[in-house]
Amino acid sequence: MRRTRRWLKTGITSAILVVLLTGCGVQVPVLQPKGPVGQEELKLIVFPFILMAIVAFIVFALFAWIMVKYRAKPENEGYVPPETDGNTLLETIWTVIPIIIVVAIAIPTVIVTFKLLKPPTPTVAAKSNTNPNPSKQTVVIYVASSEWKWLFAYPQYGIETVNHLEIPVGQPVDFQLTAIGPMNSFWIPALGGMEMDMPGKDLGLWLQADSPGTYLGRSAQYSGKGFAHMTFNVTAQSQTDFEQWVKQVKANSPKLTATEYKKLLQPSTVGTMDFAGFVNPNGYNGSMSKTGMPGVRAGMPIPSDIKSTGDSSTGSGSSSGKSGS
Amino acid sequence: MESAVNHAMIAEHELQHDVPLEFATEDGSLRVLGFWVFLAAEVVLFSCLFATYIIMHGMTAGGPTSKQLYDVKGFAWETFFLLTSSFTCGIATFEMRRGNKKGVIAWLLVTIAFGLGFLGFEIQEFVADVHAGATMQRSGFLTAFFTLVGTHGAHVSMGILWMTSVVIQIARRGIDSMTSRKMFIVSLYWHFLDVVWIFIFTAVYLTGKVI
Amino acid sequence: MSQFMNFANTFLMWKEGPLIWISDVLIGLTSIGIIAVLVYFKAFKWLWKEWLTTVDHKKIGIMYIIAALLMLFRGGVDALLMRTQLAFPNEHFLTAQHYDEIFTTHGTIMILFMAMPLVIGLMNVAVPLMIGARDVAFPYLNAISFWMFFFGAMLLNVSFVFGGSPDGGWTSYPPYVEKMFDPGPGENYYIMALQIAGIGTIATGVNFIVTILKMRAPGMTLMKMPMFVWSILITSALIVFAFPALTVVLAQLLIDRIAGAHFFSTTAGGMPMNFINEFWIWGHPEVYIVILPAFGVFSEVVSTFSSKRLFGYSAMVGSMVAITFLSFGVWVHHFFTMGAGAAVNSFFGISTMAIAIPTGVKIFNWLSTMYKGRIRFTLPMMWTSAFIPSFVLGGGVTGVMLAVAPADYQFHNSYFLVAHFHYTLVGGTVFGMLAGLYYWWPKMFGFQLDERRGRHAFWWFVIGFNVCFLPQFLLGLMGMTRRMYTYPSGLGWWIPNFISTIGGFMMGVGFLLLVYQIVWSVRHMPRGVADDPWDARTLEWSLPSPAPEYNFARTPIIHGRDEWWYIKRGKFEQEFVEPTIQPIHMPKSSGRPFLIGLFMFVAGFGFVFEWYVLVVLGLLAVLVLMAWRSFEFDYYHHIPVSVVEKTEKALGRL
Amino acid sequence: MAQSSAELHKKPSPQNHHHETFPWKHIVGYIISLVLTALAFGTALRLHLSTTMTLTIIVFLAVLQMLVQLFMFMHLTERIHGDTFQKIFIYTGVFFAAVVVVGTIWVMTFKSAVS
Repeated sequence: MRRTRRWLKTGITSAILVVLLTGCGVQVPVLQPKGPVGQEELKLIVFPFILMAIVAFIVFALFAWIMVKYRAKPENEGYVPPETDGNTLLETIWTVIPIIIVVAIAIPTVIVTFKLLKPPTPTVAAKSNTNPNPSKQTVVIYVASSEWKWLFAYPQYGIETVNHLEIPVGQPVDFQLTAIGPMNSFWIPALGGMEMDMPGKDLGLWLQADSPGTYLGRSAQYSGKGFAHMTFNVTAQSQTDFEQWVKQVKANSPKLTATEYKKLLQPSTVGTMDFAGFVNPNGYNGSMSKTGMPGVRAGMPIPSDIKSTGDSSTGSGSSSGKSGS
Repeated sequence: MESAVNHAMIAEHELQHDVPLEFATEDGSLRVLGFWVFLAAEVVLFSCLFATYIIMHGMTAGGPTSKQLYDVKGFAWETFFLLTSSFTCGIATFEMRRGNKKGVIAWLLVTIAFGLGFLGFEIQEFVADVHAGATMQRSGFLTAFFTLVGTHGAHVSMGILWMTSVVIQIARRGIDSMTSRKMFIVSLYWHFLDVVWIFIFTAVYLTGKVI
Repeated sequence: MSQFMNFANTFLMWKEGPLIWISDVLIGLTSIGIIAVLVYFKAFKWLWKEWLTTVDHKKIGIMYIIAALLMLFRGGVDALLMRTQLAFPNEHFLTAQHYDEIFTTHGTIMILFMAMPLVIGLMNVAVPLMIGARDVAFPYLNAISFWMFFFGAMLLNVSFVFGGSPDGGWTSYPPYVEKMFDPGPGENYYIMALQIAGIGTIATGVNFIVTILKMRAPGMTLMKMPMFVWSILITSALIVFAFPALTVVLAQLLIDRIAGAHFFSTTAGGMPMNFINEFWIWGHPEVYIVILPAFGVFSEVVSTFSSKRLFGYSAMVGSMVAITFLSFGVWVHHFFTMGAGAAVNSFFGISTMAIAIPTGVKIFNWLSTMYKGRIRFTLPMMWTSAFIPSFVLGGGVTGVMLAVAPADYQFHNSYFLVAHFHYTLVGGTVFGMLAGLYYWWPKMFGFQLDERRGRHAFWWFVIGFNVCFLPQFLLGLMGMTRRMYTYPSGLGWWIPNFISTIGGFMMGVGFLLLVYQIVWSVRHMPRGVADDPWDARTLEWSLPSPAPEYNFARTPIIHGRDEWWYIKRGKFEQEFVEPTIQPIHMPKSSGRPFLIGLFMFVAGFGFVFEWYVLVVLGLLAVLVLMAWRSFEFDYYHHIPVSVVEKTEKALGRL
Repeated sequence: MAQSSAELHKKPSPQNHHHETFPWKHIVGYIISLVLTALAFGTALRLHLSTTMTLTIIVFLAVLQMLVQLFMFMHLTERIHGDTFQKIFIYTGVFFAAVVVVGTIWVMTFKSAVS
């Protein structure tokens, strides 16, 4: 009886899952990756899952069978179980088989771990006529998290955005991650796995979108009150549309001033913004990066007044994080 | 086997007569083993501090580097004092096993004196560093340096207090199964601190002078 | 008046709203209630003499378990508050700040102040009885460990209504928890509470290693020890080798915060990543510290209730030793996404998968023990059988999936991870410790817990557990990360979250039914039942329930594994070291361990608010108490033969 | 006590006899450690070998000196009530300490994953 309830329970739960997955058009971005990195990782999710599910199935079946067959019943009242110390053959078998499984999983793990360090193969050839420079086939984006927003800079194009990203379809994007303030984790589940971004460290992450669309990105590392609001949309579009967008930003958006930049580093949540480059101010070391936001690239130069405001903002009165965008 | 009867508690009648007095009662042997296990924990504790120091060695943030900061004469004297104190502490244990109460007390006092000398040099070094602007707040490297060496220094201070208490107890009670056990354990602690210092002068001071 | 309002707002947090006000009132009422009950029953003296000053391992174990169950309640309330907040999208039941504090205290309390004391409580109760000892090696130190744990836990709990709780997550990663970003006293509370309890835990580790290695009854060689004792030996070793890393990393964080130093700061060369590194050097073995004792309990329970010898004893021991060593080589899998490089990730990924091998061996050995047995589904066995599928799913399937570094980039910090570790920690540790609690309950108290009511609690809890955490795997794959205080609608996250919340409340009902079962059993179950109600196999069941103060009137001589089973079956003869009862040496009770805990609390409180007068006073008092002990030579007493004989007669043993 | 009664009553090993009249072992140990220390100082401060070479030598000397303390001063190998469990814990502790130090250096000196 109890066993039936257990199986009933499992059955119902998995039925719900299946309905959820397929029925209501629910998005499960990790299982429906839109780029080569995510696809590579999906393979490494599915393959161990299948192997381990087989093992789990065997264990569950054995377990259920033993529980039913050998449970104490009035009929077997006088039954005296045999005393067995062990069985070398059996024990060797269930040591060796897991070793084989582990080796089977370890090999692709190592291969993919190293592979993800390299850019994925572009699926759309860069148009040589618009982009004669081969280095432009790879889009470099500097990413910096600050309390509680994402700052993006396109050094090749001289533009900056806040809380939203535009990328060309079919081309590897080289994300260079850093943080101003607490660390966060840069995650676009539909495109691939995350990487932490930390103050004073430059970490890289290759991602690529193979089909146009808008994907949700967020921070996966808790960093304070406004952390849940650290989301951004990634719009993948064709090369032409992307360059069109760049031109538009350059033409229509304001330049990022030092005052504005300082304001961005304060703990707060903001909406999306675009900037057509950076006004090199006196107070900042402009040589740090000609194209990216100062500080974003190097991560470090937090103006001293940021520290003090950082202090007061977490005090009891302020609730900037909650008011949210 | 009588020890199995009255474990954890000591009783003179369960003394084993052919082993050193500090292991002779079950209570004593439990405590000595327990202290060894504690030392194993201390090994890991110091290893974390060492690991932190090693990776932060280069994080000087424009402040003084180890080459500029470390004074050979100072840490050479510290090393000599602590090594010698470890030796005299060993002699104290030797005298204890011979049952020589006066010898134990005398050698322990010598050990304490050397320990105080070590501390004196160390405090002098720290004060000089701070006067030179090399404070804990200056850089990650200095934070790690002061924490590692300071933790060792705190252990030495604790050891001196503890050893003093043992000297008083031996003076009052003489050498019996309990005081000898306490003496043996404090000597283990003292030798252990010397082992830690060996790695400090190697991995911190000498290495700091090389790189 | 304005000064008072200032104090009330800064420290008593009167601005924070009804949650705090209710807590204030509840804490006040509870304290008044406890004092009133004590006064009414004139129980102060009894409490002090019998409990607060005791050095008896059985009583200390019971106090650990009571404290752990209280903390389970506190952590559970935290969990339900969180689940309520997440039941619907865009909810504003809790503010972000409160939610952050609640998930921090939930995690900290559940791991360090619920799982740990439950484990340590059970080992206190059972280990000396199982090896034929009269107490642990250092009973006085044992009491100090308990009071350090207890006051550490109290320090964390005080934070909620005095100054504010920590809000950095139970992992407390800098630089967020540096003073620059998180200036409140909450984080100091976290540091000091864990530090005090952690030092007590190291002492427990040392204590049990020595107890098990040196105080076994004659004849019980290492390979004749019950499997639970083996698991505790290994756990204690892990404690001794892992907890110092926690001590160091907390001290470093404290130095950063109160001295403005630069271990983990973002300026002047600090390395925040090193905190994560060191934290998990402790943190990963900690996972095994709480799971291995559960493995030990399962081994005892499976063997007892199948009426069959444990299958593959030496393989079980070997796999635990292997886990010990492996567990020190896998810590990086908690931060694969920190970019430590492909070589590092590959190495630690493979070492993590390798842990599945010894763990698998254990699962198969349990199944083989049950095979051809006669399995009695009592409460301990039911919890064990709930454990096996949960752990295969949590530790086995998803554990291996998470060990695959590239896949982990997609799982890390998502609800997939949350579901995974709840499957191992609830499905492993909590189920295991509950199985152990039911198993040894008659030995602790001399009466059994009501089976029927226990079954209700079991089903509510286990079904609720699966309903709560299965949908979270899906949520993780949908992109939901842990520690989000709210989520927008339109992502399809609502239904799984809502189901999960329902499951959470079912677990809550299960817990209440468990409490009801205990209360009901205390009032109605017959006392003085059989000393060996389960027809069990190990030495503790040869004793009266509950065991007398000195445990064994005469020290037994051990002939083999499952000693008591074979004595009952007539294969071994019961033998004792002493032909007749002798006077028994026992440690004296002492109030100093309690005071040491109390003054550590005072010093910890001083550190929290940087009131150094308190720090100095507290630490000096601790030093004086330690010196006092050092000059004490007369810390044992004899129980005379007449008293032992009288007690034994009353128990029907003579 | 964990042993059979026969083992319990076994005579302690010869190393437990301490009726020597002069602490030769300690004096030899002290001289060795002074010499090793001097060698380490000399290597690091006078010899000007390559950095790797210097570090290897002085760490090796430090390990030797640790062994001197453990075996000549600390009586690591003495039987305590019949067994020497302390050795297991010290060796394991040293092993884990090495794991912590080497592992931390390896993990923390990472470069940017993508160049």
